[in-house]
Amino acid sequence: MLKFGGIEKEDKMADRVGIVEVAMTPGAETKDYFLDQVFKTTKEVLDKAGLKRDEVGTVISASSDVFHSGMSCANSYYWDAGAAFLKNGSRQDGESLFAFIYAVMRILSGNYDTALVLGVCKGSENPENDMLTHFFTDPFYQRQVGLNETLAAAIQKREYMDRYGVTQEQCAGVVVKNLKNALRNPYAHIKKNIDIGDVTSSEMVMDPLWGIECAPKSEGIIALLLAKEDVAKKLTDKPVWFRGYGSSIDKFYLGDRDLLEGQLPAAAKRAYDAAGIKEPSKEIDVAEICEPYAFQELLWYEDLGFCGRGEGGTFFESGATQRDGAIPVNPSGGVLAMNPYVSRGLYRLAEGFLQVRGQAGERQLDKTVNTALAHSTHGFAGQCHAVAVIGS
Amino acid sequence: MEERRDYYILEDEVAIPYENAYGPTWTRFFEGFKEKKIYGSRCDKCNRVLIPARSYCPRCFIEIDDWVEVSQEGTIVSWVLTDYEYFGMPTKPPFIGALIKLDGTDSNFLHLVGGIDLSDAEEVRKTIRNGMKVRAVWKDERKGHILDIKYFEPFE
Amino acid sequence: MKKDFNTLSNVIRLPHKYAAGPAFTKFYNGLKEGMIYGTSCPSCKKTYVPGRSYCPDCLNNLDEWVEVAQEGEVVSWTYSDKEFFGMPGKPPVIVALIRLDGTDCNLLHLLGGVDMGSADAVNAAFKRGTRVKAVWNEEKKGHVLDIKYFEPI
Amino acid sequence: MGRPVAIIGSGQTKHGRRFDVTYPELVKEAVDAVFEQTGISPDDIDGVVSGTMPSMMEGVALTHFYFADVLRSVGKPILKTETCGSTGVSLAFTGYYWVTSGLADLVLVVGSEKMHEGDSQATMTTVLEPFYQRFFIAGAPGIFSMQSQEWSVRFGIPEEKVRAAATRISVDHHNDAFDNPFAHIQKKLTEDEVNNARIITYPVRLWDVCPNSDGACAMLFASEEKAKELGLKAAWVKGVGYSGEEYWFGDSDKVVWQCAIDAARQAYDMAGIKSPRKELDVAEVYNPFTFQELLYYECFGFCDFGEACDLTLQGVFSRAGELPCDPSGGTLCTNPIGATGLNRVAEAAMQVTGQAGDHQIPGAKLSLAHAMGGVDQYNGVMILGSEK
Repeated sequence: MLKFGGIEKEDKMADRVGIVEVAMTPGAETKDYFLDQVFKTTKEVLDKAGLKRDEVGTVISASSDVFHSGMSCANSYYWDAGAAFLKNGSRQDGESLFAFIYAVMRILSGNYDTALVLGVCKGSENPENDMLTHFFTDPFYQRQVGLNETLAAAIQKREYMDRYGVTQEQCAGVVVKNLKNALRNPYAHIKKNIDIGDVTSSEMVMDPLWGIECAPKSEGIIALLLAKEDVAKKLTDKPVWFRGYGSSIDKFYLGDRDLLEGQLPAAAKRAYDAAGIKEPSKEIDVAEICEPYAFQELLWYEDLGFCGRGEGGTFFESGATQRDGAIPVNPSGGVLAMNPYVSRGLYRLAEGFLQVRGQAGERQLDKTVNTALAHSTHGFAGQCHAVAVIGS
Repeated sequence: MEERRDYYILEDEVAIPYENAYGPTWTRFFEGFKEKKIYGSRCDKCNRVLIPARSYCPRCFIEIDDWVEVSQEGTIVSWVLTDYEYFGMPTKPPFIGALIKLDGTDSNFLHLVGGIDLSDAEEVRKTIRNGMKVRAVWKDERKGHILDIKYFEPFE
Repeated sequence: MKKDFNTLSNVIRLPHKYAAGPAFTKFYNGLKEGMIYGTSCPSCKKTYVPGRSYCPDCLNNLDEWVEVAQEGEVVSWTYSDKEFFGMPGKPPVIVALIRLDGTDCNLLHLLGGVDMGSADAVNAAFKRGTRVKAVWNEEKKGHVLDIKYFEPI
Repeated sequence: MGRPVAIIGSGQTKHGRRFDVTYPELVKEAVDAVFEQTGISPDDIDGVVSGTMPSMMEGVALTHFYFADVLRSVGKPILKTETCGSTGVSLAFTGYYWVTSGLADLVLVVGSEKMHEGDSQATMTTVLEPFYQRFFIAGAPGIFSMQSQEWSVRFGIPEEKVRAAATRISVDHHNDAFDNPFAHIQKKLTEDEVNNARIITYPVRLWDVCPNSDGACAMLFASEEKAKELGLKAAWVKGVGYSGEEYWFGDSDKVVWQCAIDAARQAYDMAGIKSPRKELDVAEVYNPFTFQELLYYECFGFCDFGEACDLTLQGVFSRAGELPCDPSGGTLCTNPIGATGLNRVAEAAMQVTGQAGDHQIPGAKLSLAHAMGGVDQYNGVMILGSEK
């Protein structure tokens, strides 16, 4: 027996990690003070699980200084609001699925029975996302040419349409689907009932990207509680199990990359291999994909193996990714409806979790959901991807 | 390693504007300042009075809504005289930053100690010491800002 | 970004001095002379522009500098007539990936020299593969934007 | 307990004002060094962990994008760990957990900072929120001065004695740094020079303070099977501990400093250490300020509270003493923040594998590495051993 933070532990590795509970804020701007929001969300997830603060094993958060209300060393600020007082914790920068997998590692190690995972991004306090993504650039070359995430996406979209004949209408269809799905989601930030014409007649922000095709800037503080198998079963009747994870990163300079042959297939393969998934389009019941730009959802279908290269547009038109399709994508409304930059990956995971649990409220799919995929991306034109597979 | 003077250096200054929400907690705390009141909050569980006032106890991890007006007098726990300046420094030196235990509270309040001549560091060190009693000196015009308290001034 | 609730303005100001190092210094010096420098990798035989100190594929240190062509083909672009933070100059602007002849990566730069009154006009002037050449500013300061833009040949 | 984890190599850059290279080129130096030293091919790496302090210090955000190529991470899984000043040790923890969990066998961990490209005090001002604390804390020296002042007054240590002990630490470490080829500041100092140096924030004087450094550190973490297969000298991770306190500086006691005490205790418990001063052979304590090093001796149980000055003056923590601390010169001589904690781990690993060169502590078998972050807010400790 070993002691960690005063808690006696068995001297053995965990074999399965379960997600026990989730709590999250809606995406819309609130006048709440940052730390109060973090506290309330963290407290909510612990209350749901019936866990006291001092029973939490470790706390792993995700946040990113530039997306953090003007505060550096982001996790200093919300350390105690996130239940981490005198706890062993850490933080991942940029991508909240990174925090998820790090928490999984800590439980698998056997050092902790439970882990709290936080994603923290109060978008309403930040300037426009692209002012911040501009600082992903090197100072000497790409910054001088004005590169930001939307600009990179616009260039990527033109290549996608040009190389594979993907149409503007297909891209617009993604906007329509996701914003409509969001109408059922109390946590979504932007929700609308619109048609393709509304999208195609709307304003271009960076040709060929419409403004409405770009994700908004949202608030999103989210907490998930993870536990090793036996503890998870004690804390909830319906744990959802971690099954696989993969990530991959591409080269830095935009011009050094093939923007249509990125790193998502590599990330997905790692997750599928770990989860034992051979035919993703048959075995995955719901996918929550990170599409900060609508057309990317189509490209990511291909990269995730839901359809062949260049077929994203026609696959979408088949209706397969609609709520009642064979593989519903973004029943939550996705990132187009809710984009707290850093925590958006955990929001995808949370939706997958709720769908598997059958607790997704009005947006619960009308079928049995055993396996869910959560994807997240950050960086120019999907420089970095992370994929997690969870299931009953 | 020596800097090579013949390599370029690109100089730049960035300014990124953020807007931070006060929310109910800071709003109420600073409303108090306008009326020359300092609020802390008492945790029902550990019974500590924490300052500044807040909505939760970091240790007991429960919500707090017991706001108490605290004393404007206290003792110096630790202090530092700062007389150097750096880019973007929000308070102009020289100044004394100090942890002050306000009477009846259980956490230290961070603020300025002033009301004395700060020009000679040796003299300041002879004057200011830990455990010294201090009290809040307010600005005449108060805007609901942390610096509505001008500083805490020693008294015996 | 004025909100309907009380907020505290929190403007972060930070000064920076970025070391360009030998590779960017050499590249910038080339621009001053009206030349675009790349570097070639002895193992993968690829030529990268801007010239750099290491190969992004092999991670070899590179010191084989070559002047590359000032002409190439348009790969992709975006047009914006709206102001955005960090934008080079005033709108409208066309930012593009351009494959310079003889190089093995795309250069991120600007397109111009055409009617930029609307996206339609711009999209009529450029296609994937449109041949373009560098147009230089009169005064060259050793900066990426010493090349004003690339225009159709 | 998870699988045993070994550190099988590390690479550091030369530190200083490195305006001879760009930031990614600096990182590449450390990464290349670790692959060269171990003979391992980057293709064999299962994943990469990258980290800096606040990325905006150097004006580039989410720096794992910028460094993707030089980290040899293209096409590989990546994690990005940042915990302010303790980033380095948190990076090492991430590498450790990735391997001990069984999700990877060989992980590259890289920390870096190019402090001369930004303004460290201006950046640290932004660690403080704008409602309250930002106005009162004058960068890192202000915080550490308050902490050491409160400590010496509370334990009634005469000012002269504290000064003498801090001076001893400064003179010794600046001397030690001559034996560390990667160190930034290598300077012969006399006691008088230290005692009479310019005051930064009293009692902190110029030679009590770490420099701003540009530098990077890369390290390889391997599973037991992988370490055996590669046949490299291994420093085994025996214990990890980390703890953090409230954000508000006035909420917790910074003298009997619970997060420092807890971090060490967690790591000692895991490593089975009961009497650290006797059992440890060398400690790489994170010492950005001389005074803080004294406080750490006490919080880490190297001695009782109030004893550190006397023992320091007796030479207990010197190179030839009972428990040598920072024979590398420590953070006091070299401080590229995001790499600093990882440098401590690298040095601790070099000591227990007999690879510390001129600053080797003969026969070192058990070592401690440490880093601190936030507004005196968190501490992390890692224990390394020559035996599994």
